[in-house]
Amino acid sequence: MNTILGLIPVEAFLFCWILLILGLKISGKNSGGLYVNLLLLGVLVAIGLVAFPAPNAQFGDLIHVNALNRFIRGLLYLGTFFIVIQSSSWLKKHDHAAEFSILLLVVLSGLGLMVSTGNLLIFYLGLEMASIPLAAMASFNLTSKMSGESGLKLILSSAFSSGFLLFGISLIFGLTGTISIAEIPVNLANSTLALIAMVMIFSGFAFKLSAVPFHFWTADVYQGAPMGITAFLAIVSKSSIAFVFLTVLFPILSAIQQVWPTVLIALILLTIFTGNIFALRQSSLKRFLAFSSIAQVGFILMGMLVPSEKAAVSVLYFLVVYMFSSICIFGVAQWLEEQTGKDSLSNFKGLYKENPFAAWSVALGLFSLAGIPPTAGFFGKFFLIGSGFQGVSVWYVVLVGLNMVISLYYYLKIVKYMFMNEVIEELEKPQMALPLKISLGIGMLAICFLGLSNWIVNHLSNLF
Amino acid sequence: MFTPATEAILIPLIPFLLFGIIGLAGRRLPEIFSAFLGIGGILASLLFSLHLSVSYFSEPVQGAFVLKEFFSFPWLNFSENLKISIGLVADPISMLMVVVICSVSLMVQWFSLTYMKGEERFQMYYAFLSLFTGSMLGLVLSSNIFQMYIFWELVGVSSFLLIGFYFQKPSAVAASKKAFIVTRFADLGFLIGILLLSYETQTMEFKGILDYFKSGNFNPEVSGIWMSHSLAAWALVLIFVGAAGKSAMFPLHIWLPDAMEGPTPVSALIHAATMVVAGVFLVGRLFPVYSLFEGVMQLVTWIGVLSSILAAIIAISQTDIKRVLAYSTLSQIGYMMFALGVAGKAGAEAGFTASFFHLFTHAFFKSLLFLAAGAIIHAVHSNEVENMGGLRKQMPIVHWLFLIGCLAISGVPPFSGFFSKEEILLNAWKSQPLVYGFALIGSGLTAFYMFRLFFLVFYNKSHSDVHGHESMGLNFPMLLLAIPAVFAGFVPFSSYVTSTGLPEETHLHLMFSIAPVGIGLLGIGLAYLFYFKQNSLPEQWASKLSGLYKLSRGKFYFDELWRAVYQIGLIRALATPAAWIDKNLVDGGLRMGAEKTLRLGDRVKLIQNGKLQDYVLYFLMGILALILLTLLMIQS
Amino acid sequence: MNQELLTPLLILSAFLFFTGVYGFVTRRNMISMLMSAELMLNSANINFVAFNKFLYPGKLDGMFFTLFIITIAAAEAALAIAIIIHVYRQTKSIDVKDADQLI
Amino acid sequence: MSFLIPLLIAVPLCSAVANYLVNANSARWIAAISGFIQLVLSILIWKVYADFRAAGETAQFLLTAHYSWFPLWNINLDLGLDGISVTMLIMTSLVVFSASLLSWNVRNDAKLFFSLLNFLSAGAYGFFSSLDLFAMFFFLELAVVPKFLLIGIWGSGEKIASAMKLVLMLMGGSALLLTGLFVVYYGAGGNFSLTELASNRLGREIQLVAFPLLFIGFGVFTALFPFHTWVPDGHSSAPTAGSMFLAGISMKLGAYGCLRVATYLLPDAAVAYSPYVIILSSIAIVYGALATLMQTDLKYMNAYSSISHCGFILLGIGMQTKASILGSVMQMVSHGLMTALFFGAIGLIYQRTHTRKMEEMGGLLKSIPFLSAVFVIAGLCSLGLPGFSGFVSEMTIFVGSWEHSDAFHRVATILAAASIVVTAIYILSAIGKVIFGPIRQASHISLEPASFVEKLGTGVLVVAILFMGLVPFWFTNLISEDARLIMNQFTLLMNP
Repeated sequence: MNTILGLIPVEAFLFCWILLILGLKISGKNSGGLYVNLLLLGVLVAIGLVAFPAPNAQFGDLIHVNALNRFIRGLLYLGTFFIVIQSSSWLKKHDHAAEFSILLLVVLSGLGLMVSTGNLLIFYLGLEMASIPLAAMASFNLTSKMSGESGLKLILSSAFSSGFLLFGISLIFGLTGTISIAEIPVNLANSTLALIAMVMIFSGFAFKLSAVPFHFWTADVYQGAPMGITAFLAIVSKSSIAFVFLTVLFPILSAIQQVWPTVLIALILLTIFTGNIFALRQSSLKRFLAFSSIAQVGFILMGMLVPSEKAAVSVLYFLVVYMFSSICIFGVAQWLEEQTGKDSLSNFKGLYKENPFAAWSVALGLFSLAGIPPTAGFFGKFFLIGSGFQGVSVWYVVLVGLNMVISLYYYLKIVKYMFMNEVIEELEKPQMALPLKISLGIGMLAICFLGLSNWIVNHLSNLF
Repeated sequence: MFTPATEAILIPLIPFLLFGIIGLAGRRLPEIFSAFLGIGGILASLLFSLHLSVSYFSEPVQGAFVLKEFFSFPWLNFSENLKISIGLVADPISMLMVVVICSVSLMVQWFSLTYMKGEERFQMYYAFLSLFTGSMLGLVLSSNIFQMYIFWELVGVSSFLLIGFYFQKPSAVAASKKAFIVTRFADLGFLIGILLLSYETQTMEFKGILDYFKSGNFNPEVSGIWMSHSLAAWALVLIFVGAAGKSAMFPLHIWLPDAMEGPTPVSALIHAATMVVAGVFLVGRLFPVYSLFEGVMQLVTWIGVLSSILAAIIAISQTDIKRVLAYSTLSQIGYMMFALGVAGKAGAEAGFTASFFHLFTHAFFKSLLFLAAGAIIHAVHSNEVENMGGLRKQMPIVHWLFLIGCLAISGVPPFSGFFSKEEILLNAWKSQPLVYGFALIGSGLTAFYMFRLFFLVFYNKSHSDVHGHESMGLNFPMLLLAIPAVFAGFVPFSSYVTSTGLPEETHLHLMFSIAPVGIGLLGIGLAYLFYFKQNSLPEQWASKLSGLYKLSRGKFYFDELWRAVYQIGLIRALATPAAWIDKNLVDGGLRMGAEKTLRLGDRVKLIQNGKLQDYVLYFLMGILALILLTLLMIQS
Repeated sequence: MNQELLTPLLILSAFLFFTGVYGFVTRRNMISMLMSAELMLNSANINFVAFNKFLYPGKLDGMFFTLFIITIAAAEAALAIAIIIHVYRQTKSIDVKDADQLI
Repeated sequence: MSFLIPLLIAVPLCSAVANYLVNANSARWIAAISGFIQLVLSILIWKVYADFRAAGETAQFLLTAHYSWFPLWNINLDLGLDGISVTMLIMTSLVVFSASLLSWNVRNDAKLFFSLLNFLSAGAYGFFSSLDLFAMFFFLELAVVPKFLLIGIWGSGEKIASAMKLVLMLMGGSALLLTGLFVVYYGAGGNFSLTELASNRLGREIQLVAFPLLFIGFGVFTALFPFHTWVPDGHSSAPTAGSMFLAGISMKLGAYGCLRVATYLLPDAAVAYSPYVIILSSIAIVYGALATLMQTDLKYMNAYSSISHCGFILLGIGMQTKASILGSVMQMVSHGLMTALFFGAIGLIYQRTHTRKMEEMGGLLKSIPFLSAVFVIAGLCSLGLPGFSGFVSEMTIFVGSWEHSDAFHRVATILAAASIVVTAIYILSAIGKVIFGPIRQASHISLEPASFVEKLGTGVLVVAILFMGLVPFWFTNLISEDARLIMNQFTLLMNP
């Protein structure tokens, strides 16, 4: 069944599902709960389809389906599933839950295409399929000025960065005559033009990944968008780009491999440092998460310094860890935001006294992001730094390490808020809904045991 | 029944065990029971030590008394050949010391039974006394210089605990602190000396050290030269610093007078008879090594002379009965010290014997004097001679006992002090007449201030308001001590204790004795004139010699000097800057770094101003920078 | 094929691209900014077509890419305009400088 | 017997979980029992170890356990013990046992408190028994963040600022450590195994890069000058058990790392850098002692004195003779026990007097004789009195340092020795002010006497200190062979 549909059953299923929801909407069903459940079911089926063992296959050089990108897809869908659970109470109340579900499913199929691409065209297609609906979702709080502005900034700046990306791709095409990722490195000669093209492509990636100095949209968009979308942007969207960076951009960039690590380490340091410094003094919770996620991107990029199996495994492993850690934090953050109506770090104050479970969830997530054992984040960061180590001078790595100190400061500040400060205003409902609790519980377990037990790393290293 | 080795072990072990038992039981033990435990234990130690020394002195090896090791086991291995072994040895001086320590300690504990009655921490007092006695016995029996250092520190700490026994009295606390810190400072010298010496000899055993130098292996060129003296010489100097600290030689003597804040029986035991002579013992133990170094011996001599003279001058003007005795102790130890120093010269080797002879007699008469002073203080409830006077009537027995002590220390024949001091002076004369001159003056001063004290306390003006009384509990131990204070001089000392270990004949030079005894009597006479009856002579002479009087009264301002060294040298010049640097530079730098980072965080927030087009400009700049950077790197 | 036409076309596309960039950075009007972004995308289109036509005439990759870009750009424009209208409803302004609530 | 070490690590971990799940009162019982089990286990481990040695076992590490962890990275969980680690385990379990008992009165979420405490001890056991650099680093880091919570929640004074400072500085050290570990890892062609790294010596160039990173990284933990400023604030803000753990165990983690990783694996660099190590540690010793003189708060005093005492450990390591290394291992144990006892005594006194300022106390010997005696014993041990552990370890370091006959080493030794005089001054001043003298506050006349649990908690440490001080050969016999193996690395260097 070597047809494109056979290759992408998930996309096919999602498409049908979109039609189903659309049909229901048109037929006038307007219950938010129904659509949320349908959405969850759809994502769950998608996860099942991805997890179902299938042989590797490819459709020309357009689409590859292999264990690796099935894994990343599963991860993306799983993340989405958690995020939807966590924002379901928000979504149920929203008038346009059906539209939201459709958009989200489109994004998922776009991301799925993007990560299984073998060709720059499909990559671009998937990328835009994912990012255009996201802009709409970012402005989904229809009454909020901020939400609108957030969508605006996302769509305009992403159009701008797409311009660079496409121009770069077009130059590459001109130089090599191919847009197949496998063939480009073979045909690409070293020239100034190639270099400019690659920098342009890179900037497109860096924009999506929010690496400094292409990161400016991140904080604004994160802050304005609904919390669920922020989480999606920070977790799913970022992970998929990081994965594509690894599989698409890396081979292309091999042409400038001798200078690449040095350039990238400068960018990494800039990214981590900027993310950390900006995160230090934020009072808005989402902006804070935005900058801290920027700093995390710096660490992910450490895995891109030297191409090796270890590096690839490290990046993937970190993505898994990063997803679970973020889910633990975002879930509670969203829960708090709904109750207090404020997007402020002080939401966390005294949380441990009100709901220890939530406090531990956030604390473990933060420890994991900060790289503190025994959380999985420790292992993730260790492997990332280790895999990037050989490419650059020792002192850069020391600087990266010292930045972990700065980041620990602001993570611990939140831990302090939760454990050592008094409650400012009491929550109306200090108890959580069960699904949310389960999602946080799974996240916490994952954080605790993904590093201590080695199966996921072993599994990942078998994928290559 | 007991082998000598078991006896030797038991001698220090019994007090140590008793310390553990009494200390742990604490108040649960009835007072009287703990006292009897302590006394019984020390009595056992005394019997063992008497038996041990008798058996030691009755079995000379080839006619000589040699260093005999009972046992030794490795306690702490530093490296293949350098280790601390815990062991016990016997030689003439350690046998001598063991007997002295046990007997004085027995008397003191007995005395304390009455003296300390009703004290709140009575049991702890006995525990500490046992600890001290055990440590002191361990010190003198040590087979290893490092082991000696261990016990050296232990006697220091037990002295600290006992001086500060009245812990609620701030002066006592200060005094105990001072005593420990000053001796600790001196012990630093001792420690470094040990390190230097053991590096040279590659052993820490006394036997090994003595053999090393005896065998002529020593070569100053190999040992290393620093400031034109060999390192071995420096090691001995440093060890002497430790000895001087413990024995309160100038200028490290300042702790001893203050140490009188402790209970008086403690002063009698620790600060008169035993611990303070540990320095003399240490130099004596290493005497064969010291005698190889002429310069070091000169140092020992002159420090001794200086101490004996200065302390005597200070003692003249003091009004606290215990302080007078303390300075006199200082002065007498000075005698012992320079006696050792002069013994380095050929012909004057008997100085060694003299020194230990004096140590022996001094232990008895000085502890007698202290206990008597204790009895007086017990009756008068004051240390100041101002509040005494005319006590002869109330305390007749103490009066006679005190007189015996004074006569002994003044060197009046036939009391014990006469014989020992005589021999010191004789050897000083043989070695260095100048030393002899000073010693003679010192002996006159001694007689003067002791009888000054005697007259001021028992004669002079009388205080009718003092209801002095005597008790047998206090007097009996003193009476027992008075016996050796009178008769110890007749012991044929030189047939047992000599620098070579070979017994020698004792010669008494009657002609030579005329000068010292004469000057002693002169001192007594002067004291009689000045102080027997209340008169204005002391004031007159004090104003005539006002300069010297002030110096003496002010104890040559050594306390002030040390306080200045401590305050300016340590606190102001070192500690304050260190604390300041730590707070403001090291920690301050860190804090500033953290603060600057936070400030930076505040400032950069403004870069993100919400203007989309500015963001895009940064984007463009980023691309440009990347292109330039990559190009430049490829070019180069 | 006439290779000489390639260079002018590339110059044109570069010109378009930088015009787009310039417009995007300087125009206050959100619609104009969107149009500038479209210019950038179109300059890439020109490149693709020109390269395909003159350098790799045997292939269709560039052509297809162009088609996709056009489609996506249309979708993008549609959504962007929708969002702009949405913003306009709330702030009564389509000046990009007024959209700076998020700081 | 290889299950013993994993068991020792697992006991506190299980207890940590159990503590958190039960109520506060059961939590303290669980903690105390778990502390006791740990103590028994560690002594059992020593017994088994000694039996193996007595049976002529010559392998460097015994009781080894091996678990594959991340094969891709060649990372394994290798556990094993030599004499040095055995002593460290015993020291740790003693301190943990005592700390759990002395925290009997912790209020305010006692279950979390004991849970964190057990978590910390699991980290320490793991660190001391790891034979893989990654595992070591893992366990080391494991014991960092719980400290933040311990100090921040149950501390006193400027607790949050202190906790933050402590954790951030330790994390800074870890950052250097991390880099250093990777230098070693890649230098050895991808290997973290301690034993393999020791037998295949790294190249000199690599060693020269790795040593400062590793030594400073571990050094931060053990208050290497000038990275010591977390010590005073952290120790004095921490709750009693926290201070005991921090000063007693946590600082030893760094010292052990300096010895086992930096010095043992990188002997060439250790020789090359030894002057710097000696200079820094001498500064720490003297400067720490001098700064202590000016402290008025008891906890600050002991914290600064810890800087000075830990300087001795690093000095011993820097001197690189067998005796000095022996001495520094002994000092690790001795300082661990002694400073824990000191902090314990201070904490118990503070509980009763509600002040730690020396000038506000006085005459406590009258009102709380037992605790005062413990305080005096800890003080006397700190100033190096014979009979206590501090003396033997310091003297061994001095004797070891003295084996170098050049002026530089001699001056450093003399400076270090001089500091013990300063130590005597501040310890005795503190005793004089706090324990002796008249009672200064009416409320201090009658204070609650020490409870049985408190007596047991302090008594255990007192006995241990005395044991080590009186029977040091027990120690030297246990570890001298291991010190010799470490020294072998240097002798190989001299005769290539």
